[in-house]
Amino acid sequence: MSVFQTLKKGVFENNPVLVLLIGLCPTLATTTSVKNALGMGLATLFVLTMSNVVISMFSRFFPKKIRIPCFIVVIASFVTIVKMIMDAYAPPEINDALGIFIPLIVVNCIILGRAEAFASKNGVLASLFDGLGSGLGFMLALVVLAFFRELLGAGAIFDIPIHTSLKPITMFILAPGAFVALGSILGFVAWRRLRREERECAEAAGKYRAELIITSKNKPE
Amino acid sequence: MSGTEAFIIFFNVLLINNFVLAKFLGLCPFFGVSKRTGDALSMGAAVVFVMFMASLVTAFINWFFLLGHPGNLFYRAMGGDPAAYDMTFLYTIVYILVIAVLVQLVEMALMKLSPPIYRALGIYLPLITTNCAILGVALLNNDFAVEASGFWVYLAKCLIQGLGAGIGFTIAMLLMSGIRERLEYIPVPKPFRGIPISFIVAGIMALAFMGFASMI
Amino acid sequence: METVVVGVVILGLLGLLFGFGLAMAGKVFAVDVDPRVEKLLDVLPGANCGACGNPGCSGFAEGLVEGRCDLNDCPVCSPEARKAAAEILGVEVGETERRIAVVHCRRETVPPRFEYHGVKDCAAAQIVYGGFTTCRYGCLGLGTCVEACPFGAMYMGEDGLPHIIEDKCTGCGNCVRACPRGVISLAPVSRDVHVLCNSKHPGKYTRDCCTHGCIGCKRCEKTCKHGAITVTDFLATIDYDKCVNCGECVEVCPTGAIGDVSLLRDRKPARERYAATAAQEG
Amino acid sequence: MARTFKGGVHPHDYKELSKDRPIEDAPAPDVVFVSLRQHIGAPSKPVVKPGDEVKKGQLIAEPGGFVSAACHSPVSGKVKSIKPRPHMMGTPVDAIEIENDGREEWAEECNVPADWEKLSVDELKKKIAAAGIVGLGGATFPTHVKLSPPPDKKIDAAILNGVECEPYLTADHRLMLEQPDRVLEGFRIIQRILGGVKGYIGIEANKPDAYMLMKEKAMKYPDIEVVMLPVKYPQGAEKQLIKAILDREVPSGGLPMDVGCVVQNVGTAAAVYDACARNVPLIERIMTVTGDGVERPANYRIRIGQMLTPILERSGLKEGVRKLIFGGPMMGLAQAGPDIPLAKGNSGVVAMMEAPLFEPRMCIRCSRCVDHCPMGLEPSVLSLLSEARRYLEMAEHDVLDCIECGVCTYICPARRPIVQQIKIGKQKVLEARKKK
Repeated sequence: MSVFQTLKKGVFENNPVLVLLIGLCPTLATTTSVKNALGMGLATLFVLTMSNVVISMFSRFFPKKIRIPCFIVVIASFVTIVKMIMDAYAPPEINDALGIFIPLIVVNCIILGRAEAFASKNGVLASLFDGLGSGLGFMLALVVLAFFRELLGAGAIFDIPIHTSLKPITMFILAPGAFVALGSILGFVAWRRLRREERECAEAAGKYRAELIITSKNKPE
Repeated sequence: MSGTEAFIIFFNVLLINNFVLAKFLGLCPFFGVSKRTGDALSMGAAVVFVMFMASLVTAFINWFFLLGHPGNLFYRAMGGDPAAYDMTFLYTIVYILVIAVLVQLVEMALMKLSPPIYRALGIYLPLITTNCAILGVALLNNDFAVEASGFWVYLAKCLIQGLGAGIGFTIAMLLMSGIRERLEYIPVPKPFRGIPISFIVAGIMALAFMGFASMI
Repeated sequence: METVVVGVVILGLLGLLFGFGLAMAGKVFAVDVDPRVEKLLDVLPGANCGACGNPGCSGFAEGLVEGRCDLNDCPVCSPEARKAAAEILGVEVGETERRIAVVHCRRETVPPRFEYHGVKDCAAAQIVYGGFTTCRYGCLGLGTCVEACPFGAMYMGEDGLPHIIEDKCTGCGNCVRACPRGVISLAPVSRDVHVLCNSKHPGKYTRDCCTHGCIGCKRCEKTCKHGAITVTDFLATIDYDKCVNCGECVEVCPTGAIGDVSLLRDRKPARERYAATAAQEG
Repeated sequence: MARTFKGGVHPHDYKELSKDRPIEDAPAPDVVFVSLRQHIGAPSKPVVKPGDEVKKGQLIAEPGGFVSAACHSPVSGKVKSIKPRPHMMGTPVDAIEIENDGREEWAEECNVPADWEKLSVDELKKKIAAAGIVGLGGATFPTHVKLSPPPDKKIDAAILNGVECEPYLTADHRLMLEQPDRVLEGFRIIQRILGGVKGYIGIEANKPDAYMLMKEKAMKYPDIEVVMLPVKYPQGAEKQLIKAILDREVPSGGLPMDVGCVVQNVGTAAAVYDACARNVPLIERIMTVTGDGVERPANYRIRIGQMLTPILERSGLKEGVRKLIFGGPMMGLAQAGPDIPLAKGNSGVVAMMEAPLFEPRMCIRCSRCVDHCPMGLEPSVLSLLSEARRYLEMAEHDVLDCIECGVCTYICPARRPIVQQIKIGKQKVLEARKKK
């Protein structure tokens, strides 16, 4: 499978949040604003890609029985690196907003999932792109969710308030809104998949013509 | 550490800032295992146990090894300025190792002692390791270290928070599994069947849990 | 400098302590789980569709290891996965061809015996007075099979019959079990000739029901050179292992109950293909 | 002492159509089709061959097992054929076709009066079994099996069911009015068989004339008590009748004999009397032909196996009848056509001019069905489970205890076909249990 395809697959078919439904904790927590979502997305992307690469490099050395703890050590070290970078360079308000969720990247099911399912069995380059793909997919999902939550909840896009007569529904910034928003997005994704299936069935129905069945009474040409 | 303070910590984590519905921790197993009440209960029990043990062990490690304060064993052994021994940047890696080991222990014990529960949890037992709630509780326990007067007060607070969080998680799991069992035979619109409707139901539950906000 | 030393000491100590602890625990809680079960789980599709009759793939893996189940029970398994699983189990698996669902009915041509206004479900209609269709073995057309298909491989055509999308159908058999009248059965993909009728009524009754029903005249049974067709209580059934797609029975069937669906599957008619291969060998 | 059961509904009973019509003989049939599956249990086995000559009341089919019933020829004549014939349950069933020679010649030991009081209990039971008597209330359970409960079950009460709560039907009412002695004597035979237990006769308040007559006739028998019951459907169901009269509740999955009593229909009692006192097998029964689809509703004494069409013509079947129901509108079976041979279980035929159709909608959880279900089940949950095809989970909600009385479908504001959904569930649960 070409490298580009792994990338595309990670973002669309196997989008970790929207399709595989893993890594939900940070998704809901950090999508109060698009800026936070981007911060979280980038951090996770970095950790995911780097840990995929390192794990795929050393996967032969990890004994089969305790491969999970080894993966976790690799991931945890990258997370610690990211935490330090964020503490040092990232703008303070993003750091406070993401707060506890940066260290929680290590337990983000996506990273361990990709490491277990892909990185430990494939080459370095493939793992790199798989990490990139999943990471981008994750970030895309985060940004989409954050966009809606911020728009509805805080009446702003990327912190630029929109002056409308409508009062923002603050629920979307708070916890219940996160669940409902993601639930609706998942519903939309499922609706699109069902519509594609229906179109396929309709197309197959269109192709089906009963008189094509050859019997003793109905001989072709 | 008066009784009311203990109650406040416990109640805060149990209902007000419920780990699942307010802090968004531990959502993967929350949505994954809450299909049947039986599984939800056994998952909840396993999480309560692992959280309690995790709080216990991380409290010891944090107080005696990581924090740069007089209680630090290295400071006691090697002297010098206690602040120099501040290893708090190791939180993530040390805590996750502790949790991984604990879960491995629980997995082995369950496989040996009661295979049915082990089979019921199935894939979700290793998933406890990556369960954000457990690492979350360990990290949140660190805040107690700052103003704790002594180690035993700190330990008590950590254990209460660990227990409260675990039970809060189980409550949310049970409520959710009760509703999801009924959702199975309600004609929900097709695209929303399964996980999407569970999210919306969780959203409504979170709305309800927000009612506890001003209790304390 | 101390921070590095202390850091290494802490992690080293913890690593040692936990490593040792886990090793000890490993002994105390030693449980001999057959390692092949995990290996099988990686290979099996993991759809947990229950077609093999076990609670999900883990149940199936245990069944395989204990010899209770057979690898062919899992229809959803791709051939490579089946070969890999066979190696793990160290058992030889016959090359079974992919099987898909076939609907053995082309809707009766007479109006139903009564208007049915009950629950829109074939099993429900079957309970009310034996079903509203005149032919008691024909398709009721209420779509229970389409509902039962977990892979979305079936849809209800305008002619009121379920149609199968060949590439999506995995042959899991849910539709076969869902149909209260057994109108659907599984057949290998390569076979194009099928008996498109399920009626066990005596010939005269079938003639009154629909123009293309099988009246059990046994002509196909006589002409089939490979003994693939047997007629039991007025209904011809094809044994797909013996059938070679020669298409002779299609010619000889007086009511046109046996049909060749090659054109639907974008293939040349079965007779031509068979004649061509026969010419080559001959 | 007006006692009743929990739940139930009050449908308009439309009995006034045929309540005052005296029982009249149905037109003598020229051909009869005696079905081999007219009862609960194994189908009966024919003992005659096509071409045999039979007399009226002669045994033509013996019971096919312990829980089965014998069949007798309602006419004298020649056996023409034994072939599958239409049946009210839908799939055709073997029936013995007998051509009536019109001589109405009784078989030798038939129609000979006998004093039943001299016979022992076993002899009485043997006579009932030989006469092929089954429950005529509609359940058609073989009576001799019901009257011989296993020794460990102590029976201390017998109940005669004269309630007839199904709308439209008036057969039992007319039977009690015109032949009270036959009913009463039959009931005394049943009491004697069950060991001289106390007897109760339950009659609904909408039949005061029958109640007064039976009460007066039962004066001379101290151990028989006639009980007036408030009008409510389904008061006539076995378990509800026991609850109302004896205030005992049959356990889930249990039978009336588990609470020490046996319930019999008034028609069955009359048939028991014929068998023991007149040596006449079950070849006739009372049946109501009513509904707005017939000009002259009436109560007929029909012969078992007679075709329905001539009877409908005699009662003036109107053009454009939309629905024909065997039994009453609540528990009856809608039929696809009139040309069906009548059987022991037919207590009535209702012809309706219009059959309103409703498009079932979502369950709105109003729980009316739960309030009115006489068995205390949750029809709304069962209906939703059945709609979602989760049939095996219905067993946990006691679907097998449902008596299919039709109250939930009648009361449901969303017009959901709950009884049919429950029937599917029952079938699937029983199939799964058989497989296990």
